[in-house]
Amino acid sequence: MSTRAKELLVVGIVLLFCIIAYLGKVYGWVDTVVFSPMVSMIVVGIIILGLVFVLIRTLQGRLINRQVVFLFVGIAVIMPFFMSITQKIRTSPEVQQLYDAVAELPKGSKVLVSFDYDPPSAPELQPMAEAFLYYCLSNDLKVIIMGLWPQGAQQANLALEAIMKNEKLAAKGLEYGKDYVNLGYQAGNEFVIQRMGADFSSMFRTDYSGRHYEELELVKNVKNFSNIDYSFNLSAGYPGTQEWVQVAVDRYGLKMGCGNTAVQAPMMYTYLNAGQLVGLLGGMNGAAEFEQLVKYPGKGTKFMLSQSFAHMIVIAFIIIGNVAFFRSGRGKKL
Amino acid sequence: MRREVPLLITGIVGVVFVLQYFIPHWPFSQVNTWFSDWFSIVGAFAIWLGALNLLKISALKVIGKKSDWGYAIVIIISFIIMVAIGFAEGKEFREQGTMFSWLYEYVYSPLSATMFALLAFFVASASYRAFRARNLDATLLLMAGFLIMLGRVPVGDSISFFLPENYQFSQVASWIMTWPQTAGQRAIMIGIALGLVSTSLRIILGIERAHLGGGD
Amino acid sequence: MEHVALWVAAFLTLGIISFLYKDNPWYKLCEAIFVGISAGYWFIVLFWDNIVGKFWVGVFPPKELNDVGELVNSVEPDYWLIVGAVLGVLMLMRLIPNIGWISRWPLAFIIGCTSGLYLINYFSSNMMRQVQGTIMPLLGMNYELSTYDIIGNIIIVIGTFTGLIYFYFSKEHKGWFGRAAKVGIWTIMITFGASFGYTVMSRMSLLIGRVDFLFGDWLGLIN
Amino acid sequence: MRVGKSTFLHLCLAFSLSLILILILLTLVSAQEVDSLRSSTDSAYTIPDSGLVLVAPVTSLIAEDYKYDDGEQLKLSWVPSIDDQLVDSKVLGYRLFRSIDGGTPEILAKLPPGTNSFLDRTVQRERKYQYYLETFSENFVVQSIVTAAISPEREWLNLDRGWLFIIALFISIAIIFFVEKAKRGHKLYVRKIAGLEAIDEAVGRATEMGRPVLFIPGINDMDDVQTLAALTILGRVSRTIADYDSQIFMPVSRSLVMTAARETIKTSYMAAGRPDAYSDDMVNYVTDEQFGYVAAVDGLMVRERPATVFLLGAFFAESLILAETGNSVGAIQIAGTARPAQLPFFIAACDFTLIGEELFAASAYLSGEPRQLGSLKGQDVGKGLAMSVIILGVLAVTIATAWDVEIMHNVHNWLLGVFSSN
Repeated sequence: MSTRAKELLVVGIVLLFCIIAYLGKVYGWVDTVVFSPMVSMIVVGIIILGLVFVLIRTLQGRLINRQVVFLFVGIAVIMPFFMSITQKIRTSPEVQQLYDAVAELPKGSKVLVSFDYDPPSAPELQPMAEAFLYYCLSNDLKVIIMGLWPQGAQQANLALEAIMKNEKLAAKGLEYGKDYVNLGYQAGNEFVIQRMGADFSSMFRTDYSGRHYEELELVKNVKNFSNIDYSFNLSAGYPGTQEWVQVAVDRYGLKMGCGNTAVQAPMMYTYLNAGQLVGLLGGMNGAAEFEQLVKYPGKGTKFMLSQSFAHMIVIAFIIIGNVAFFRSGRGKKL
Repeated sequence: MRREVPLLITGIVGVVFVLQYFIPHWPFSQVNTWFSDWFSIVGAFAIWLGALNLLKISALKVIGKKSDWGYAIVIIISFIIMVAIGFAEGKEFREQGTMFSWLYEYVYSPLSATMFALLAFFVASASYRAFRARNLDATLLLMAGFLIMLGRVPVGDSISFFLPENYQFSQVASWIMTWPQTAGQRAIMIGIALGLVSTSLRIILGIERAHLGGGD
Repeated sequence: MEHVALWVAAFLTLGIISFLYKDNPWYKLCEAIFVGISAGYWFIVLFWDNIVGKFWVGVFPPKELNDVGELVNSVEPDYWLIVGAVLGVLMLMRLIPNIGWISRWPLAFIIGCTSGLYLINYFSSNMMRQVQGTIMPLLGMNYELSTYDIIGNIIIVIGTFTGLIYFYFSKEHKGWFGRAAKVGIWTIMITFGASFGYTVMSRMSLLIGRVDFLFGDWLGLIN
Repeated sequence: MRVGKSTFLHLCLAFSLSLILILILLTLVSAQEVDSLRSSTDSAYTIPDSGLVLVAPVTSLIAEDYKYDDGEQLKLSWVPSIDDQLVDSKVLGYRLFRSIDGGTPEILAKLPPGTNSFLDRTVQRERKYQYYLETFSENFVVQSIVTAAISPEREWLNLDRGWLFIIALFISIAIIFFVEKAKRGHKLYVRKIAGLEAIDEAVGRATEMGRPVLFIPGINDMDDVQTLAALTILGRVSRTIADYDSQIFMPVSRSLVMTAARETIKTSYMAAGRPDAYSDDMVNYVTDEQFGYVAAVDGLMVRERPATVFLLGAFFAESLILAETGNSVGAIQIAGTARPAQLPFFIAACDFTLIGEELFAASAYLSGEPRQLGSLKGQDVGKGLAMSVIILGVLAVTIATAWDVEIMHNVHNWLLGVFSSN
């Protein structure tokens, strides 16, 4: 059989599997799949055996293909989704700091949440957004949502939709306009923040759905940052936390915490050290820790197992690469 | 004329923009906002050049029947579809339920998110092939990366259970982030600031002029 | 429609992933769609947000009725925005062969603005502030600092100082200077390592997000 | 004067000395300053058996023009009520009232206990403003005096940024000084930068193999200096390419960058005496979307198999995809960016990496022109200054805190003040 035919065969099988699974979902033949602990251990065992095989191959001086590495990563990320292993998550100081800052706000305090990210970064930031909004709303804090990224406001609506399914929140009968508002997206990057320092309503004439600023009970008396008790920024890049710190915190004295993608988080430690930020959630890990603190186990916690596996795989590959490198004599480039 | 005018413009504008930082009085107080507005408007005009260029290259491919010309047709068609829908739907193109937002949500988003997710695979393959403890520099990089990766997932603390609480991986990772990491960031930031000052000055003074078609 | 949407999204997702195996027609198709759709997306977004939303509405604000029933501008028109449009039009002059050189003017303008603006902004936030932040005590006597903080401070001061030495161009890295530069590059490498660790974390999260889509939203195998 | 080895030491020494001198002068002056008087009224009125929680009003309420703005702000300061305590405070907060041009006062803000200042950013120059504060407890309200009418003023110079100006000017002059010096034929020494030494070789390799050179200027627009730096390097690279008669390919993600890059390459080809070999098709716009661009460039790399890849400019997440794909097609890669988060991947996957400042130094270095090299010297003066200040400041604060030396406290505070201009 030619390579071409083999490839087509694989694609065909995958497609068939997908169609069956999809129909299974639609007609309810197949329920969600969960591995028993026994099966989970076997899967882990197989992955480890695979890695040992890779190590041996590499020691023999033959680097495995990129594609094999990719396959390992895929398996390591997919398999944990089916496993039922729980891990102990420990809170890091910067997450605790954020939690404390929010927890000590009196009831009715106004919290400004800026959604500065788009769907590609949602896996990391959406769990944070959900946990944070859940905690605020369930503790009677008033939430004002806005976005400096075009898709931010939509992400906020998705998050609200998700947390409203929670029984505890649903029972509270929260009201839009009174308990929370979504002011929507505003173009202009850091200049938006700057003008908000003088007047919110000049930047947000209407909310997301077109209601006038003055008609919204929650914000009609909110003039500028001095009426905001705490602010939380979910950021995936520019404009984001850095701009908020430089303008809102440094110039207008806003008290602020942030949730960042893990890539951005290292830079934020400089601000955290200097006291410009009160609290930081970095990446999926930060989301999971915060979910634990506010007792809202969501996707962050769920994804953490895959995250652990993925990190172990990367570490394993670094070790394998290096063991081989040292065995083969340092000078030779593998 | 063709050469001197641009140089002059760059120089004068550059100096004005430096000075605005020190002059709170109008009009200098506005310069910053103006520039951001102007820049976004110029960018919006300039994308016409880009789009025409994209269409031209793709069309040439199709006409010349160069390799992969079929895909060039796909580019042209999908571009035209997106633009036509965007114009037809008017200012409210972003709202939920429009065709534009459907395309955004189910075509654009998955493509961009998946492309982004490919990085996970590339990270692993780079780890396997490229991250070697060749010398002390590389070893330090690896060690720091290791500790952070272990310290930021629950598994890290499980592995280091035998160490005292304050020396487990999650704490070590926090320590690295707070101190040595900050030092390195600072040195890089200060260096970048100086490099930027010098590059900007060269441009403002007209020493650097290749990008203006000046030449010497 | 729901079904179509999920299958389209899944088809495109798998198409991009197939690049990991090798370059193939499926990927090429997705790539072409992506390039076309995204170029169109930005074209539209820039048009409505910047040309219409910023420029047109800024110069010709919508009219509204005032208290005495006259039509007035809802906000003051901002005529300065016209400068931006003029620059934009000059930029488009490139399309006309003989006067294409005129587009160098707006280009020169933008380059001048960028240089001037960032020269001073970066100088203030990246140089002045960071130097200030590095001035910290190295001894704990008479001061409420723990040994932990003192060690941290020492690391920051030495790291920053030697890091700067590494970037010094006027002197060869030899002797004591070379050794200091070595310490500098070590600090920088640790910084990179930390960045690397965090980036791995971030990227894996993104992949996890896609897997969640494929197996959860699409195929419904996980909850 | 020979510029070289000893310059660095001399500069450090000179700066430290001059700084210390200024400091001593300054200390003498500042020691005279007295703490501002904190006037306070006597305790709260007491009306026996009323059940009211009585509180004293705030005192010394002053409204003044906020210094160094365009006449948009007024600054209010006051001494909080003496009943405003950290623990068991009777004061629940303050209400700030403002009247415009003598009109009826309206509430402007509600402030928490412990506040002692407020910045009113909603004022206009043509109007006059008066303020007063209400201190309130659970069931009692007391008013402060009303301030004199005041209008905001605009200033021409921001004196708070004086030091920033002086230091920036100093470094700029240093840069210009060395540029001029170099122009007059003084030889300047600049250490080798590995990545840049390799550029000629890398282009040469592409020529030998008959494969193109790929140049990626990052994904930011012309409003990022990193992109400008990348284009200046492009100027030198394309000159070499023109000389070697090699091929260059440059997909970009911004229309403005496309325009500027075409100008740049055209100039280089003209300078090399080969304007006929230039074509606009060398530079192509793809799409503004980050990953759409990456998808296209990735495809291009795999299909065209460039021998040499330059990744210079502002890079984000795409850095690794590009560098890994380039690596997989066996290209020599020279990368550089000022974004720390992306540098580890460039270091891992590329042959040469320009770290941060080196990217900005590259075009000057490559040009080999003495006056361009002069600007690098100027940069070093800046670094010398930063290092001197760090040493001086750290010494001062350490001595000050360890042995409580008064003068060192002053030195420390002064340095913090100088470098905090914002």
